[in-house]
Amino acid sequence: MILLAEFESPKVEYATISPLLIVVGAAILGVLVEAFVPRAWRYPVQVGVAALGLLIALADTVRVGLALDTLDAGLLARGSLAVENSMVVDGPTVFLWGTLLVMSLISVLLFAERRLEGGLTSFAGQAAALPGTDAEREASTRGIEHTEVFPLLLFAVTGMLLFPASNDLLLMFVALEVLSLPLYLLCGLARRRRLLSQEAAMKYFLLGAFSSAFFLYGVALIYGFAGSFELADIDAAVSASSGANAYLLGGIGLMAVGLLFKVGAAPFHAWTPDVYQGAPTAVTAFMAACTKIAAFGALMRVFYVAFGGASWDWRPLMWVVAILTMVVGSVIAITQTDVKRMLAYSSIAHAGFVLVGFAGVYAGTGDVVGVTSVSSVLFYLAAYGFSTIGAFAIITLVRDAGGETTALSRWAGLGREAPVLAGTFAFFLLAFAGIPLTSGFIGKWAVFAAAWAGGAWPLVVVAVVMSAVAAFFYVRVIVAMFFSDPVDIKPAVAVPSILTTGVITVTALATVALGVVPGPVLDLAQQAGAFVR
Amino acid sequence: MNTEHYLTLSALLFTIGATGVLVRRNAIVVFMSVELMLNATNLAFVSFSRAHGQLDGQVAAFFVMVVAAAEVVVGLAIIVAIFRSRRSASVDDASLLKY
Amino acid sequence: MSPLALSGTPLASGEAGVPVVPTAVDGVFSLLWLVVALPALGALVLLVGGRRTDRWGHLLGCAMPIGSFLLALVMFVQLLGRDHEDRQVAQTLWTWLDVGDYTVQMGLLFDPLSALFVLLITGVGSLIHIYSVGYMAHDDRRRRFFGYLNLFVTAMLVLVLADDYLAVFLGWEGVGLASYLLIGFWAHKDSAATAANKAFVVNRVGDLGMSLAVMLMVATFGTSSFVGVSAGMPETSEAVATVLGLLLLLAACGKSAQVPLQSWLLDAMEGPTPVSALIHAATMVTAGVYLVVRSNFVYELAPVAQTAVVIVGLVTLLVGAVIGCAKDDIKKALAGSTMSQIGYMMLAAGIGPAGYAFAIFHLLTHGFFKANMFLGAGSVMHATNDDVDMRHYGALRKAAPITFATFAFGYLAIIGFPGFSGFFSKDHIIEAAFGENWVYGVGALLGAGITAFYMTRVMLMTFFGERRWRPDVHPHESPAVMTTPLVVLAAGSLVGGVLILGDWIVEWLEPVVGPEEHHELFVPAIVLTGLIVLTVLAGVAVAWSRYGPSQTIADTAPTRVSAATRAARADLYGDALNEAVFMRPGQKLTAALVYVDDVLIDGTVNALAALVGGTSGTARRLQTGFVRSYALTMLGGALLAIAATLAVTLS
Amino acid sequence: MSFPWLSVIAALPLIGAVALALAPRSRRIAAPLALAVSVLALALGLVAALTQFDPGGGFQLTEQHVWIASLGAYYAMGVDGIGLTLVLLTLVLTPIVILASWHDGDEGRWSTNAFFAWILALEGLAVGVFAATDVFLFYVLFEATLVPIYFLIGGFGGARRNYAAVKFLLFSLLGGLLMLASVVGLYVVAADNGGPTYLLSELSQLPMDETTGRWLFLGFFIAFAVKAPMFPVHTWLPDAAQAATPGTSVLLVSILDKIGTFGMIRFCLGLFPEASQWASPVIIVLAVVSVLYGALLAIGQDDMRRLIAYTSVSHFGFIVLGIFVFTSQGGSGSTLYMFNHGMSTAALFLVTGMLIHRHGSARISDYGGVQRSAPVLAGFFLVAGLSSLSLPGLSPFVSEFLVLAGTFRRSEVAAVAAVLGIVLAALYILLMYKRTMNGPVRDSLPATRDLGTRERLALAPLIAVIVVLGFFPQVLLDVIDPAVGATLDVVGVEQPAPDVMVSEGSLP
Repeated sequence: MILLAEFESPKVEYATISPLLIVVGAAILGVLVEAFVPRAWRYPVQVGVAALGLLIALADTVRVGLALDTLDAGLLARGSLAVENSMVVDGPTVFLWGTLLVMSLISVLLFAERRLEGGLTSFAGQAAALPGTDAEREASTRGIEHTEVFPLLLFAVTGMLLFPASNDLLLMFVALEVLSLPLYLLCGLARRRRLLSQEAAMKYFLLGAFSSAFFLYGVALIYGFAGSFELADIDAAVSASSGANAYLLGGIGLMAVGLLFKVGAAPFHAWTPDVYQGAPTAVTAFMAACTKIAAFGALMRVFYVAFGGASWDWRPLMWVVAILTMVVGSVIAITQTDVKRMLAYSSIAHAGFVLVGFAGVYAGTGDVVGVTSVSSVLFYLAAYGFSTIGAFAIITLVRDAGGETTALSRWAGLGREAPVLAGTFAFFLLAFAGIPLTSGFIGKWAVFAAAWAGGAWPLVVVAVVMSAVAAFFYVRVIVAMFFSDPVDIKPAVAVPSILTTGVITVTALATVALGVVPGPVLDLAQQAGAFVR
Repeated sequence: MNTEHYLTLSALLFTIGATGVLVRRNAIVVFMSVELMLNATNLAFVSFSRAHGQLDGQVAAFFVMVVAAAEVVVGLAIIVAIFRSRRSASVDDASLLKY
Repeated sequence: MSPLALSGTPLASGEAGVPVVPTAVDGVFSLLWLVVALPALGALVLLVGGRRTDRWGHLLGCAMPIGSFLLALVMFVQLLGRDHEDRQVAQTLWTWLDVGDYTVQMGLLFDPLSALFVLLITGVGSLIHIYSVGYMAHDDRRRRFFGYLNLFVTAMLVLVLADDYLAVFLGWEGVGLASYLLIGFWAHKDSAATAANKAFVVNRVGDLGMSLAVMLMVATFGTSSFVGVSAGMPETSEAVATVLGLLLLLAACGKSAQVPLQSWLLDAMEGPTPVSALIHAATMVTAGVYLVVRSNFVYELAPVAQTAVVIVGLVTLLVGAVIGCAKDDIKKALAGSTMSQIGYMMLAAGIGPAGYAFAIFHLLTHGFFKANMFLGAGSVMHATNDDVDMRHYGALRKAAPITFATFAFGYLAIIGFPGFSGFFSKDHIIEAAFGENWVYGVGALLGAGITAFYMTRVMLMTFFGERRWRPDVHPHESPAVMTTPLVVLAAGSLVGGVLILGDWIVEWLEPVVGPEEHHELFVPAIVLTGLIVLTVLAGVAVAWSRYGPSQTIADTAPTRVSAATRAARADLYGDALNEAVFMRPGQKLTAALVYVDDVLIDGTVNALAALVGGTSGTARRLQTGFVRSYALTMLGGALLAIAATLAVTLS
Repeated sequence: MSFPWLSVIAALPLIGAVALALAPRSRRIAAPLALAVSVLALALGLVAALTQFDPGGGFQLTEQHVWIASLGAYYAMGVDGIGLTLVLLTLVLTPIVILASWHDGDEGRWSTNAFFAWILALEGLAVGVFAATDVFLFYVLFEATLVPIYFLIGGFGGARRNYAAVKFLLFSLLGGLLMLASVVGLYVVAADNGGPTYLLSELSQLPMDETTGRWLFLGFFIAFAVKAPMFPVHTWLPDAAQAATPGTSVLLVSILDKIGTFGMIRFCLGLFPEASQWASPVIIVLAVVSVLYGALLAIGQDDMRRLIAYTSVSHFGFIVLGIFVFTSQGGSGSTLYMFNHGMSTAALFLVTGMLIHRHGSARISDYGGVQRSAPVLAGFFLVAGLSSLSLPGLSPFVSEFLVLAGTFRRSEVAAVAAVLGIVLAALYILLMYKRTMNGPVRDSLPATRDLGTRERLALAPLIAVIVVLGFFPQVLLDVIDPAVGATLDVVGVEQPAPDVMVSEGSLP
């Protein structure tokens, strides 16, 4: 049936997908650097390559964004398909790319911080060396570092960029793996507490692979249903099919599992606390911000574009998941005693809030420019990304002899010890809690508005109650920092280099700016408009 | 034999794989079970490909194999590292992170 | 809409009371505000000025009411010179409130009724101020005492001069405050502090009536001014009138210590004696009578409320008298008597046009003779180191002759000894009562007899018989600054009756309360007068037989007495009733509510928080740390997700 | 006209707060600086009120700039009579609180600078809340006020301050988030009707179907009821008042809690007239219950600060009652009540605070006979107490009477029930006064130092305002009444007319 004679070389719109290629290129360059640059030079070169690559990609994204074609006016959709319809570069893609690249850039700075560990990064000097052995000690005294973390990060970013831009389920699967595999490794590379780090990596890996299998099986079922991997074709098939189709529904369910796993939604959240706690904090920050962004982008693209016609079939599921996620995240977080782990649960709760906006499935009413599900989720992700990186960055600074000290009890009295730091952390917490004049508030407002407009007001009510519950544990941390006296030893706050300081400053400023003058970013999110199918 | 049978087999293999993940303690075996799930998926791809009379599904199977191979690389690296430091490949031993 | 308004039909305007139609002030009347402002200034200076004013404070305190008195006297004379129709003048000072359709002017109304009150208040008030200079001479807080007294005079003047019920209420509660402060003047005594609180709180119960009455006026008429209400009354229903009347009666009961709100007055004797004389005898406690008389345009349309007033008056005059019989504390005996005499006034006021003038007449005479006797009692206490127990007195007539003589004038007046002021006023009330209903008459007559009994008892136990002085007591006459007011008041007690000559007071009050309606009696008035005198004599005789000079009076009150005596000593169980019905259940309720708030309401909140926390503590255990259990959760979730999707769609 | 009065008045304290936070930590600088800033703000406020405000002119001193276009949010400020009254309340009370709390910041967890900085921040935010004419802006500031007060309670309070601060915060947040749901709902309604807007003036014109309006109303109302606080969501207040410094309690009860009742008038009545009418029977019952319940509980307290807190529950019941009877007396009375209650409760909290500071105990049963050694303190205490029990001649009487009279015109039963509160008020105040100030001096109690000059200076203006407004309430009523009238026009309930019209001609 398919004749060789019909074969043409695929058309690749390099100009449109160039940001992605730049990041891949930088990643490959990083691998080469690892092979050819002398050890002493690797760190600066790798950091430079990564940062520069991301920066150029970011600039390029802006170019791509400005050049987006306007499609049929009514839908507010702009952009085009690329690479034989397997990718799509449209408004949401560009916004997500931009956000992801900014967050990655910030994360690179965190990755590159060397002052806290006495001139070394916070990644294991030699991952192969056993914890607590002479080999390990020797590695650290000789100043050996795994500068591979930078290319790994870049590869993960590549996957993240590709994930929400995939217009083809198979490509999406590949993207999923490309973003996941480097992360599994990064999780296991902590310099301190190696056992925990490795455990986190293993758990993440096993569960990630497990969920990928579900996702993949879902893809298979959808393929069976539609006979195509392309989202537009699937959409057409969904619209055309009358009545319920078990392949379709099963496929939707299984793909949902894979995607919801990545965003950390209950009941597929179990990995989140363990991995967030065990991974090196810089990696946690990167994951918490970027993975979530990419995964939500992909989730929206698949469900809105491919399954949009079947939304009444999956909405109840998403409602339940959203509620469950908010409840699990908020309630369990209350009794956490570890700051990092608490933030992990908080991230679950936030996933729930984003899901509220997602489950509203509100596309706007044509002529009125207002909040839609897409724009609200995009804004929320950007807002949350900044605050969460900032919060984790601060966690890297509270230390004792054994490295970071994340037990809440050890944070008591931090407000007196380091008022500015504690104040900033409190500010991030307030943003998480959604207090006005922080980005978290606008984000919450946006997703709630979208959900309500889409008729999901019961979700909004639950979300509101859960926000109040969630506020409790943020307040607990504030109480500990400001209103409690240190139990035994005072917490020490390490003085970081300009890198971490810069990260904290930038994220804090972004959190303020997005809270006080969210207009520009909201407008951007709104101009991102709808998905191109 | 029609597509249904292959799909049934595929579903069965997938279930076996999933069960394997749940019941086996050895990380390697758990990982193998995941691979089994992926292969079950491959079977489904190929079956659907045949049913639809397209090549896409078969191409997908190749993609999956490649990805699975990459996954093995990363997975084994992690598992080996853990085995070296813990002298155990049991997934239940690695349970410091909880609650 | 007010349900009250819907029931009943408007009354014909013919039966209405007298509308208030004042003219604007002119001439000397434009200084009306000064009458109130002077004592107000005094109070302000003395209370805010603090210790700086200690040296001359009492002088300023005396000067202010005297100034007011002189001003009022001039105005009174002016008013006398006017025609009947022009005898109501009003001065609007400023707009107190103007909200929506409701406006209250801060205005003063000077008419025959308020003129009499102003004179009484400033006149007797000034005398008592002067007396107090001596009485409080040894108290280091005398200046503050005068500040409070001035405050009282101010508030009382506002009460009687205001031309709007809400402004009356201002004075009404103002005198309540002054009363509170003065009863509790010796606040270091627990009993004084408690008595002050009790007075204020019981008065507040009465004030409920006043508040509600004003609200009803606002709802019904859109105004609470005398002018507006009196003009609107004929248009409204009897139901509104009755409710208004009853509410105002409640207010009057509180302030005038009428049953059922009588209980505070006896305790109020904890205050310094001049206070008892001024506030709790001569002026403040008669405010209820003022209110009823002032509101004649309400009561005239509310026969039910009028009857209620009469009954309250009747019951109180008997209750007060009975209590008076059983007290050994001279001030409490006098307080019982005050209740009783105000009962007479209420009775008269309740009778209507036939009694208004006599209520006021008795109020004035009572103001003289009761103030006289209280000050006399103060003088006695002064002589006996502040002992108030009459069983420790005896034979004081020689030790304190002026006190004795003046007290005797008061005594003769109150029992209604012919020729003395009380004779005339009480006689008219009893006569009016008989004219209304013989039951009222008999009650009033009986009261007169009992009054004669207990007053004679007081007189005899204090000034006659043997000396029963405590060892360290050396009775002496009080200084002139105290006896002079006594003399003046005694004179007033004697000659107060002149007000009735030629029915002067009846005519004088006509612009306010309308012409007197005279009821025909079943016997000629002279016969009735004779009957009254006989009853009084009987009372005196009984007292003489039991407490006369020949009788020995036990040093302590006998304990084996009849149930009636015990009841009278316990104030006819008024306090016990209050305690049983309000105080103890109230305390229990409060305690119960504190518990409810703590355990139920706050408890629910805390339980909710604990529940969430507990759930959290349990739920986090689900995160076992075993990767396989996580996988199981995921698988379960996946199955549920698929099942749910299928179920939702396929069902 | 174009001078942004309100923004400047709100910004001044905020700038002061930042300056204080940055200034070198010094006990000697902090308080005078804060006082100067707050007095300056007060002066500006008075100038604006006296020269720029016309009582009959609706919203004035307006400013309007687009803030977040896609949300329809504006930076819109403006006050009508109601808003102006509350802005003035804030401006008047803050310097007094600062003066009275001169040393209260010294014993806290943080520096004195922080204490006064938070106070100033609170002042600025509160002014903003009362002046906001955009729902979004209002909500933002409404929630933002939680932060300073939270740190004031938690950082400078007494024994159970952590518990109290967290409890306060969670109650407020829960209420606030419910309101957020309604704020979001408003957006949706607005967006469905021609584009998003949060401007009060435009929102009030929105067509809204009955069910939606009622649900949105509930979100707002519950938030305001928690804030006010009304029975049964009042339990945070006694704990907060008990733990906080007296100054903080004043800011909390006298200013912040007014946001609740202010919000009811401005937003519940202004935006949801139909729903307000629909809910009014239940709310009136709740209000009356609050009046009596708060009063009864006040009687049962031994801690003075808790007692005052419960009296406030009772007083807030009156305020809510007046708002939801929809009569001009009720509405104007309630608004005036907010001002008066602010003054009188401030006086009570401050004077009891001074007493408590002297002996370190807040328990009534630890005191007795204080008036012997501290007559001035006792005098201030008495006047403050009398104002709390609404003695005629003191300002709260006027407002309480107006509320009751307004209630009576709508519902006699509610008025009769609520009026019992005045007897209970006499009980709770006088029992407290008697047990602490009067009676024999307790042996265990050392002599009480009488009030110093600073303390007198702090209290005297309060008492003066209370007395003056008792006789000349029309000064404020002239400003309030037209605004309330306009609000009631929006609600559209017919004003009950007197049964008998007394002809104007017969009045003198």
